[in-house]
Amino acid sequence: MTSRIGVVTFPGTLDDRDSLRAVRIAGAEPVSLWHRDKDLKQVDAVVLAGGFSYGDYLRAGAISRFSPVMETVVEQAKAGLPVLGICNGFQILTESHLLPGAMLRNNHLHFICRDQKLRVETTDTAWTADYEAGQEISVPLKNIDGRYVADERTLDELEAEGRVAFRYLDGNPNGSLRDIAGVTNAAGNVVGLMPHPEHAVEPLIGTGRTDGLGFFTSILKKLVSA
Amino acid sequence: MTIKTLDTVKHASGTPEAEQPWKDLGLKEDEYARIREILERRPTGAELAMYSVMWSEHCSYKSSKVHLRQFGEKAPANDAMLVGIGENAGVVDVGQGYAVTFKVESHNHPSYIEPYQGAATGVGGIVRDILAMGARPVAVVDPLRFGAADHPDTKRVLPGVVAGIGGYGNCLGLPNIGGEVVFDACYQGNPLVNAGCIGVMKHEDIHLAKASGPGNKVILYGARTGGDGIGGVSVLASETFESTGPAKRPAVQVGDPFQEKLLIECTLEIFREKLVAGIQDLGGAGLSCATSELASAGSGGMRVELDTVPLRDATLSPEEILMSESQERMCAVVEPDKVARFMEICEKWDVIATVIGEVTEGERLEIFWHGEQIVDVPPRSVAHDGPVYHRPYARPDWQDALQADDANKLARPATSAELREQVLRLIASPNQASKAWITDQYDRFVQGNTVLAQPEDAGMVRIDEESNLGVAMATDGNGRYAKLDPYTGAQLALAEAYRNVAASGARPLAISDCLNFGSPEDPAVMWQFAEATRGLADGCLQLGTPVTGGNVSLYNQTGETAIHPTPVVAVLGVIDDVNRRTPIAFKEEGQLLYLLGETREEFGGSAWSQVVHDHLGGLPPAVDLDREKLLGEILISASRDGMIDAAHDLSDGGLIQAVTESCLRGGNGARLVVPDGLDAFTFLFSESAGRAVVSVPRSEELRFTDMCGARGLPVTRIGVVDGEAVEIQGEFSVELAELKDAHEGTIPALLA
Amino acid sequence: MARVVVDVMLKPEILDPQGQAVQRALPRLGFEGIADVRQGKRFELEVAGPVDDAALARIHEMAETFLANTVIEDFIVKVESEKAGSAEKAEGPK
Amino acid sequence: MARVVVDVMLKPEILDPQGQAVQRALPRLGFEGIADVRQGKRFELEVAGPVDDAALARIHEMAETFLANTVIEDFIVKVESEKAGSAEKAEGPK
Ligand SMILES: Nc1ncnc2c1ncn2[C@@H]1O[C@H](COP(=O)(O)OP(=O)(O)O)[C@@H](O)[C@H]1O
Ligand SMILES: [Mg+2]
Repeated sequence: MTSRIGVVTFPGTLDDRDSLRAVRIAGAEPVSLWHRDKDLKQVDAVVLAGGFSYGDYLRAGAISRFSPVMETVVEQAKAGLPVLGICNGFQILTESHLLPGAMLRNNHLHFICRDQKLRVETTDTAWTADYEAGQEISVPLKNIDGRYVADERTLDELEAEGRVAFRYLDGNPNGSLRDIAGVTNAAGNVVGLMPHPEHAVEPLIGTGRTDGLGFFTSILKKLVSA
Repeated sequence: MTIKTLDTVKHASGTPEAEQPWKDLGLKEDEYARIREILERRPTGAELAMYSVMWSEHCSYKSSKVHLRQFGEKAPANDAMLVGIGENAGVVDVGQGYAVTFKVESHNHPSYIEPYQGAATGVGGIVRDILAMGARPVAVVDPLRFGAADHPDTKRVLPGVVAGIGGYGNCLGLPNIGGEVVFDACYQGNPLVNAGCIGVMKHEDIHLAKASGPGNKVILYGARTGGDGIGGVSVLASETFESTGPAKRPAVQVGDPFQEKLLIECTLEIFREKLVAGIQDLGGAGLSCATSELASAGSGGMRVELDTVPLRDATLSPEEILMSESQERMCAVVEPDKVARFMEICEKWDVIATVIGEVTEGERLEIFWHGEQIVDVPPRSVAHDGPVYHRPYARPDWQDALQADDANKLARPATSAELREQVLRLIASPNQASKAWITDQYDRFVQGNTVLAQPEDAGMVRIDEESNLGVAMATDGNGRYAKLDPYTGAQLALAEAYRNVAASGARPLAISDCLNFGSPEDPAVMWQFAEATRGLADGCLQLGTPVTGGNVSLYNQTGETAIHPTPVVAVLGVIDDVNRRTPIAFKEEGQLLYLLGETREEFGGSAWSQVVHDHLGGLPPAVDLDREKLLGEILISASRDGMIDAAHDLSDGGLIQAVTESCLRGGNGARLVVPDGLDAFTFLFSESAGRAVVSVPRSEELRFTDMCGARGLPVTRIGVVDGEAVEIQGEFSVELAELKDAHEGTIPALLA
Repeated sequence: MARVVVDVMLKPEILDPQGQAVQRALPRLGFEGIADVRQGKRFELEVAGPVDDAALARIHEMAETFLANTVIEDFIVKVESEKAGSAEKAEGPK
Repeated sequence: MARVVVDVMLKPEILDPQGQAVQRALPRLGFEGIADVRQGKRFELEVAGPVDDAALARIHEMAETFLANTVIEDFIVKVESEKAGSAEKAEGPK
């Protein structure tokens, strides 16, 4: 039986179709999930896709956090369900306190869209096992609230526990502390990052690279071997 | 507080002599008389409001109509046209059962007053137009014009406009795949903010704006109606009656892209379930426009209970509700038994929907307010029978002198060192410099179908994941050329956009345009307009690319001074397999560079004449549309058959501009040789039309040059992709790093 | 150093999507009884010199020409005492 | 109906690029003497019922869990009298 990976659509989610496509290209079965449903349709993993849920009007992710679907996601994530938050999804995960820190307006105050080089700092998560530790990848970055902040103690803790999952290379695009592009929870099942791996899964589209496919093949392998 | 007397139809019939503020609403005396004649009585306040806004220049095209007719009259026979001018947007067949709708519109004036919101709502408006045709919006483009790059006000306007376009488009999830940024002092007090959108649907999903089927319900859905964007109608509210609402209604609206995103998803779901008989977006003139257009395109009768309209501000008068340009609203005509399902879908997407009326047997548009009739008009008379002006036009007396001031006689660089210096100055000038600082604020990846985007010649998106069918679009316009000769200038805009699309490997199919001009009351401006439309219509006929729709923006001026005539043309192309797209990057070292087309001494209106001499005079480059067509065919065949790996069209800035961009994009240098019969200066800077530079693998050289020879297209080998510098043999060499600094440093330095 | 606060709010007749989003979310979060929410900006300016009428006039001008766009926004200039939280009734986070 | 205002500001130790951008622009526009600028959010809540301690406690909770993210922001809850502009010294636009 193929693994089922759910992608949540909130009002204002934009990259849900892209994430579903990435799941499909990786060989898993994509399942659409709706913000008003508590039911996760028995998926094996969940992707919180990018976009501007609720317009990001209060703070990115602040309103979506309180949706019915998130009640279940939070509960099950704590019990080990693999969850990947991309961009707005990452913001929702920090607002839900599944991941530490918070996201603020980019230090240059502009939306920025570019091909971004990253280093995969840990392969010890459900979503990065297919990469090599220290591997450099390029995936699109596109956001206006992408500046990762947390207090010094939290940052030190993340570093010490190897929970900084991705770091920006070749210039920090938004003022994120310690060049952090993404983090993981202690168990490694919940991962969030600002750049968009789901936009880098086909050779012709976007930047023309497929460096993001590893996220989806990682989870697939993990689920199949589980 | 005075109790407001409702100006009902009955009241109006009984008080024929009542004074009415038609003048303050922008109507002319004969127009007001005409309304009285149509109604055989004086209009009510609500009717007057509707007529005044629908008969305005913006909605009725009264000055431009007689010229725009040529687009229909001279339309080339074209099988691809499914829906032509007159609907919200035209629709073309792109094969495999798909249809594409696209259009460009202007939001110039609001963007000067409130750059962020003005530009944002411009994007919102054009996207709803596309949506109303039944299509899923798949990409946006934004041709922009600003005042001088170093003028302090440009620092206010440009960042706001760019943030607004990004803020709205990014939040909707529409990739921005192209546009323009041009600086010129003539746009100082009147920037041009044009926005275009492309939508895709299956043939059977095309929807039209018409209200037919008596008994069908009229449903208003989306945002609540507020007091924004009412403009002239505040006059009505305050002068005819004792106003009870806020005294002044703002002319600028705030956009809510989140609401629009919900509206898109909700509407697409409604289309999927085939729940609407007719649909119309609410844009300029709000409900007045939507109800009168829907009714007149259908069987004619419609009854609306205006007090059912959900309001944001309870103090709004019926006139104001009719006029409000509140954003993010749509109006649908739905069969009674489908209303419940329609409402369910709206509820699912948190979209407010209200039945406000129904289609009737009659031929009148009737609007009621708390049970009393305040509008009773033939809808056609509001929507279509507005005034038509034959405005006087005359070739301006300064035109001859301008054309006689020949740019070809300007002092040219005397030494290689001077030539080199001018090359660097040109590619670093604000108009020729990289616009990445701007375009990096736009999401070009969202939806996961973007094949090409800035800084490529054309934007391209895949529309079918199985077959790899794709569409491409480029927008172009050169106000300097058009000022020198509006007829030729319009054709050059068309030719350039056509060439850009062909250079990307796509086949140009049809066009949309946005015609930005000064005041139509100035005969010189009207002449520019007449010439430009004539040029464009003739050009489209010759190229076989019909005009599917567009937009006219007049009164673009600072005080008495009009902007350069600025016709902006958007060409849509189709490509059967996006794998065959041609990028601009010189990626492969050792490949041969060929120049296609002929290079003449043509410097009138050129970037070189502006940057080096601050000069505008002479004649623009000559146009040869048959040549453009041939060039296009060669570029498309070469891409399809794998004969070229890169292509870049030549336009403003000439060859050196194109080569610089292709080298920087590919990270490779080039060694160029000045061809026999040309001097280095003309080779590098001339802006002769009908040209492109291509990068050819050595294995394909013979096949490619044979094809050009056989078809009669001049082709000249000009060099090779090589090294870390752009070298002009016998003249000079510039390291890529130095080119990059010059090209990419300018805009951030001015604006960041 | 004195603190001057400039509050910038959208004019009442202008759509406030941010305030609306907050208001719509409140009942879902279990907060009832809030009839309307408007969201605006608050600027806290630390003024180096004395906050006399001349200084206030300048700040007023700054608010009018720069901090707010009076086509769509209203603003208010307030002088706060040295310590923040001078409002009638204030509760800060613990 | 009573108005309760919630002011939300970034914590002092968090970089505020928006405030900084304003501050940097001021001298260019000819406004001198502003030593620091911080930009935050202002929420105006129209409360339907009485603003008693229970209501304020609820609004405080709302601010803490929703209007502000206390990882990065501080907030203050203020009751404004019926009319706005109750601050010590206020100037509105003409
Ligand atoms: N405002 C804009 N929005 C999006 N793309 C833009 C904008 N301005 C310029 N571009 C893109 O930058 C590239 C270079 O623009 P331009 O020099 O005008 O192209 P060309 O000369 O080929 O018409 C093109 O890909 C164009 O689409
Ligand atoms: Mg071009």
